[in-house]
Amino acid sequence: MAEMTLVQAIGDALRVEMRDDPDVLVLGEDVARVGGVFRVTSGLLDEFGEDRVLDTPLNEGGIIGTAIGMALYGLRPVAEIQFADFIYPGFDQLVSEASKYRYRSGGEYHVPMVVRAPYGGGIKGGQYHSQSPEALFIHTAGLKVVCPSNPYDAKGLLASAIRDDDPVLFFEPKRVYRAMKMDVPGERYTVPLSQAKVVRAGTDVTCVAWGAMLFEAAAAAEKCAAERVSVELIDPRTLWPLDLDTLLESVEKTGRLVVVHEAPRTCGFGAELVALLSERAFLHLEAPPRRVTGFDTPFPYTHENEYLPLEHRITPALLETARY
Amino acid sequence: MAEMTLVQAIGDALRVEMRDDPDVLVLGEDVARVGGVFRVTSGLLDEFGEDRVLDTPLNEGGIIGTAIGMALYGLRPVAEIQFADFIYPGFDQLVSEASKYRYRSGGEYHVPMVVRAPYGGGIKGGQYHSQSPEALFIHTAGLKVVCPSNPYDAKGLLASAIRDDDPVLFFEPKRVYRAMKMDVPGERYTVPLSQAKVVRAGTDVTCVAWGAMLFEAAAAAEKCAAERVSVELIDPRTLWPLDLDTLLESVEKTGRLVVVHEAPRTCGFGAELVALLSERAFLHLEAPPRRVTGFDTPFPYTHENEYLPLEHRITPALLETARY
Amino acid sequence: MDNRERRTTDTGSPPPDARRTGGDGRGASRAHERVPAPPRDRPALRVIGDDGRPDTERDPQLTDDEAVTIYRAMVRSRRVDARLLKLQRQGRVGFHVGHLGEEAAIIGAAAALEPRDWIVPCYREAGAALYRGFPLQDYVDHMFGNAGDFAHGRQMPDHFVSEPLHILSVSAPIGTQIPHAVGLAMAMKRAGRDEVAAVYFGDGATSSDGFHSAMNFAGVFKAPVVFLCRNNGYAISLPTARQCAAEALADKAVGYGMPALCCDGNDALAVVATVREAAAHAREGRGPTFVELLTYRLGAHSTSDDPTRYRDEAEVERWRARDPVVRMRAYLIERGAWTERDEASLVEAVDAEVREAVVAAEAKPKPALHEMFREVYEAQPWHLRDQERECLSVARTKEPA
Amino acid sequence: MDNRERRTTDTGSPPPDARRTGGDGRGASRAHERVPAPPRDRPALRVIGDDGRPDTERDPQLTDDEAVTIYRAMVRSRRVDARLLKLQRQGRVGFHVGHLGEEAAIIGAAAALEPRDWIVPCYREAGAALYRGFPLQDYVDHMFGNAGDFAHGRQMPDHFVSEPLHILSVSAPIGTQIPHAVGLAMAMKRAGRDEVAAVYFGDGATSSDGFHSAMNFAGVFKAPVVFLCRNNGYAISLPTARQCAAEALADKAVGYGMPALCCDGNDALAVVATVREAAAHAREGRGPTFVELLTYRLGAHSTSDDPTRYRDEAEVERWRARDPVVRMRAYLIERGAWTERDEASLVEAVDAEVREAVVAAEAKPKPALHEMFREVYEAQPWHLRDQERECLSVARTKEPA
Ligand SMILES: Cc1ncc(C[n+]2csc(CCOP(=O)(O)OP(=O)(O)O)c2C)c(N)n1
Ligand SMILES: Cc1ncc(C[n+]2csc(CCOP(=O)(O)OP(=O)(O)O)c2C)c(N)n1
Ligand SMILES: [Mg+2]
Ligand SMILES: [Mg+2]
Repeated sequence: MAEMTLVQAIGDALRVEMRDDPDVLVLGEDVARVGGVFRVTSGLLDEFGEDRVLDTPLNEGGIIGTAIGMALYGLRPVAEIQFADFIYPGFDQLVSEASKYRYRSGGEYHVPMVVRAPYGGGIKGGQYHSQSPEALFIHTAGLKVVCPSNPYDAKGLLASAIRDDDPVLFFEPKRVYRAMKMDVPGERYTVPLSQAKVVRAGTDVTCVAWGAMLFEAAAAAEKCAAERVSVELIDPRTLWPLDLDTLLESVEKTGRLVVVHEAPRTCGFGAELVALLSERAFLHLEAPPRRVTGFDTPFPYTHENEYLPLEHRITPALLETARY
Repeated sequence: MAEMTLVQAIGDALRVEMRDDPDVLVLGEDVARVGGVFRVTSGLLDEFGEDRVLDTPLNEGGIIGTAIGMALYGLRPVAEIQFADFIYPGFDQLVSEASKYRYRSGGEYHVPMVVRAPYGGGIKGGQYHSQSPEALFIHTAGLKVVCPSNPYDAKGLLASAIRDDDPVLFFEPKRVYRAMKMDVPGERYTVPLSQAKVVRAGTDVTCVAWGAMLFEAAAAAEKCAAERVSVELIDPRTLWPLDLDTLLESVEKTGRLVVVHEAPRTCGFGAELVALLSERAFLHLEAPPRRVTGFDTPFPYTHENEYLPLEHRITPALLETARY
Repeated sequence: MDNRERRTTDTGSPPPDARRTGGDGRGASRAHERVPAPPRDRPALRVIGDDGRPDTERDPQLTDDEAVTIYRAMVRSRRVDARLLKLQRQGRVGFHVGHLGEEAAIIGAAAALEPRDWIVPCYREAGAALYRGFPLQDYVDHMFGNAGDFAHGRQMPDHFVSEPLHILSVSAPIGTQIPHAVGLAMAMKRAGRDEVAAVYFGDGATSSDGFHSAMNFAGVFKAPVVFLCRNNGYAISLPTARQCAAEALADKAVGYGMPALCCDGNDALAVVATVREAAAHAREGRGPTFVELLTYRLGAHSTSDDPTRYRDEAEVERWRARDPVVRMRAYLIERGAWTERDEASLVEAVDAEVREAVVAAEAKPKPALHEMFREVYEAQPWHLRDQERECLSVARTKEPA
Repeated sequence: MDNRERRTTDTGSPPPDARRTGGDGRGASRAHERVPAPPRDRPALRVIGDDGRPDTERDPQLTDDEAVTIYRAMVRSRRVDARLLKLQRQGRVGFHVGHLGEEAAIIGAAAALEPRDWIVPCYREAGAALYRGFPLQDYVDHMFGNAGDFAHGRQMPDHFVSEPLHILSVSAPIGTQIPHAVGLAMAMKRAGRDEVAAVYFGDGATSSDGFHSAMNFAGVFKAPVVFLCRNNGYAISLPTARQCAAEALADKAVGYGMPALCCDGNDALAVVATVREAAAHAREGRGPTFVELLTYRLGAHSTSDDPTRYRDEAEVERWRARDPVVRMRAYLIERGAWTERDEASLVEAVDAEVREAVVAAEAKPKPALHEMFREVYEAQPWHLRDQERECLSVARTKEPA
């Protein structure tokens, strides 16, 4: 056990998986010599050498495309995209290639690849260093999407993602990167994919949040408790394929749903959650489902904290929903 | 007035807009000499010359990126992407550049550009000639997304899109390209953006469908009528920004909602419609909202007609929802 | 503007050169390895003369058996192609991408590789797969998208794959496969295996993003890749000269720090010699090579295309006179390794084989409907289980019991 | 492998050349226009010698006034830069991209253009905007993201724009701006206007998709573009030699059928001469030019970077000795157009100007919150109206009445 930040826990997951499996390697812009712009891959070059920790030229399609080729050959590449906002040059490779390879080849090939990317707001990064593009990949059949909220889960989920035989997008909430420390085992362990976690049990309203917003939702739940509203807070951890049962069970109990995410509201993953639960828990719902999200604008610089769905926006939504 | 197919009506819209406004031009792969692989731009090269009808090299990012540059200079480029499935190499230009240019430049620049693309199933095109990526662009703030279902609307909507000062994605249902003829005025006219159309009035259940699926939904509505279930069928025509009022009014009346689309279900535009109407018409809803959609798999070749949400899948969904 | 007259003024200190100073010294040494001059200065390699006699100096020295095997594969692929075009016109097959006129480029390149090497195809290289041993029945089943199709009818015709033969899966987007070859090659290099990855693509694909990133990564990582650019004159309707303003596509190699080779792509021996040279270069650890195969698409782009809209019959005629199959036959006959009788029995055998495969394919049912919901992921998640059930419950196509 | 010895066997008919036959003849004629040899064969242009004296033959013959204007802009931009770095360290500005050492490349290129020409910047060219007349107060307001910011605090610092000055908007994704310049240039050409589009980007950006498509489109459409590649040795931590295996980035031009020019990017006169030549070429209707400006980033990549992790102080020292500002000053003094007194009063004036701008910027409030919801589209749709109301109703930052 050691106290680790999210950055350290993710780096540790890479280290222990690379030690255990020589087929695991890391590639991306600035990941080797400087250990990535957030230092997640710091120290890996020294331990594993240039063969397994590769600084690449500046082309995300090239990073993801060559990683696909490596995966097809049997390696388990972990590609870093410097910011989720810069994943779009690699979009074609993810959506046209990685996601469809197993299916279209009748299972002859598969792509055991992880694409890591810091995402979301919190560092005053403006339009191009703050985006949350998870919905785009959830909409793409054949991809898995993981989003840890804390160091322990991050290490275990990344280990599962690396060992998974399908392409996994691993979005890291950069607002949490150094915001907290947590006890994390030094050895290898996994947190299974597609298992949500009930972070706080409650009875009046179900709140679903992930990544950095989980902590804002938790703070809101705390405020609600002071107002005698009991919030059940769920972290899906893997966004897709979703652990729907855990969410369904909760909403059947509380009859109320509030989803929180940083991405723009329209066609965000919140829409899917509201749709799934409206369809499947219709008779249990006692209040309109609510979404507390980023707005349908590009991500702004100065007013970042007004754009983000922080506690001050979540609390009233929870209270109003609970009291509806 | 002349009888026109969808292909002809879109070509006609381009022709009349280009005659009227010398700043309108067309570019894309194979659009000039052969008039596009679906012949939509047929005849334009002869009338307007190489300066305004440009065959480009094979790079969608280049097509959209240079179109953005032209638009910034004051032209009104209409770019053709040969199939919507091939828009991904241009995704970065659409999502990072076109959509954010007005906002980030404080309104100093804007991008009056249209990107046309045939989309959806119907020609046994398999995984890469059948996709319906509208949700990806609806999720991106700053883009408009239009999807005509018939020749008359197509001509008028394309005229509006070309004259609009924002970037518009114009998705053309290739399954309808030559499937029907319709009287279309020869002169210029517009169908306004963001106005839905009630295609069939009804009282028991609201059905929202667009593009080629509108006709399947209409067939289903007809079958339902035989079973004394009255379907109100709405074609949003512009998917985003949506004419929510028309949908809301209908659902408040019928209390029931079925959304039909070809795209995969998860995080499709259907999720957004269900979410919007669940949030805003909660007290009116008398049955769980339903989605009849493409499945969460890549688009298959042989079983295309089982993948698509055709009449035989829509009818039972409408009946069950109406009788819930 | 003439740049060549430019000179640095001689004022003492050396001109600044960011290439040499930036970094760790590794880059510095690499910057001194001179790449060959761009191939603009060199004509394309030809081996078989118009009289069927080879240039002895450039002859790849194939055995009779090797040469005949290549020729047989060329004829076979041509007849399969012709038959599929007919089936498509009859509405029995949905779509086909022909390769008439490109047999030497496609099969010659495959023949220059070792079986352990990997082939990364685009959609026009069924001939290469058949050459490698892809069973004709499997290919024809795939063309029909029937229950025998390896991919359960999930892909359009001509999107083959073969893991046992080290052939990656074809997809339609142009250029996306090129970086995969580089990834394979980087993995081979790391594993220290004596393998090469060869990737096919067209002239149009040189404009794609995949081409740019793949060429650049291959150069930087010295990956053992052979880039096989089938320059067949057109990308659908766009002639190569409007695809790119460079004098030759092979000129692109220099910008990525790799050598280029250029050959007559209608001359099977020239293709073999050239691709062998490139593969040997890769195997020696000297990195990638860009190979431009100058050929011509005699037929339509695909069964959806009408080439009379964008090119003259006269041009096609000129190229028909350079038919790669005719040329290879003349060579073999001149060499004494082939006779008219051999030809007749080959044609008969291939036609019979194709006929049988088509009969068998047409007798097979559609793939099971549930296959539509499988292999999206390794294990089927709940939502696909649900959707499979939903689909089967309303399906008009009934599942076999 | 040596490709240069390759010869076509002389067997009669000409070697097939798909480039010449494909198409409508237009391409054919273009294929004969020879592009200049790649710049590998030519050293980079230098004008100012170490003694401050210009190579008279290559001297762009600036008037005293022109030369002094450029120098003043270089000094001004350097001092603004230094002040912003300090403000960032003090936590008063959120972020800054410095340009220490690249002033000659950035400002020299801007000075070689006409005011009617368009500039398409990346994030490191604030100096070019200031040179063109972008008001310092506007720039500083933008750096603070305050109510005076043209973009209402919507973008990170250093993402300027100026429509009146024909400067496009900066965005962070690398290379995406490059095709915009080509689109502008195609539009200019169509309009028959005597304008040029000049686009700045770094060495790293040559690997981007935007670079590849833009270079290719520019070549094919003969667009009046000047590609300004500031090769400053690094893309964050990656040295140029690992970004690309080509011997020189300028080698890339040949693959797109366009000429390249290469110059000492720390020599303002060489930059002016080179970019003028490229711009003249474009204005004469002869199409695009790729210009490689060899320079060096003396500071960190941005305020988020620590360059000691990836490069030696010794290397930086070597480049510090080639400081472009010092060099230009030596030249002006040698020319008799500048004195130490001029220098002192310039520094004093600039510092005062910056000080005032910062004081004014810090006095301004944040942009109005409702600006977050405006200008996403031309007219505000219902959902943004709703969201604006929702946001204002719970905002901690209260809107001014
Ligand atoms: C990204 C993308 N854009 C457009 C297309 C449509 N398309 C299919 S083949 C083709 C031309 C390809 O030409 P080339 O690379 O020369 O190969 P060839 O067909 O001549 O063998 C085009 C434009 C596509 N498949 N993918
Ligand atoms: C598509 C994309 N990927 C990654 C980044 C992160 N990033 C910002 S600047 C930079 C390096 C750019 O280097 P270069 O083009 O040489 O310009 P310089 O900063 O040296 O002026 C990188 C990788 C980005 N902005 N965009
Ligand atoms: Mg071609
Ligand atoms: Mg740089």
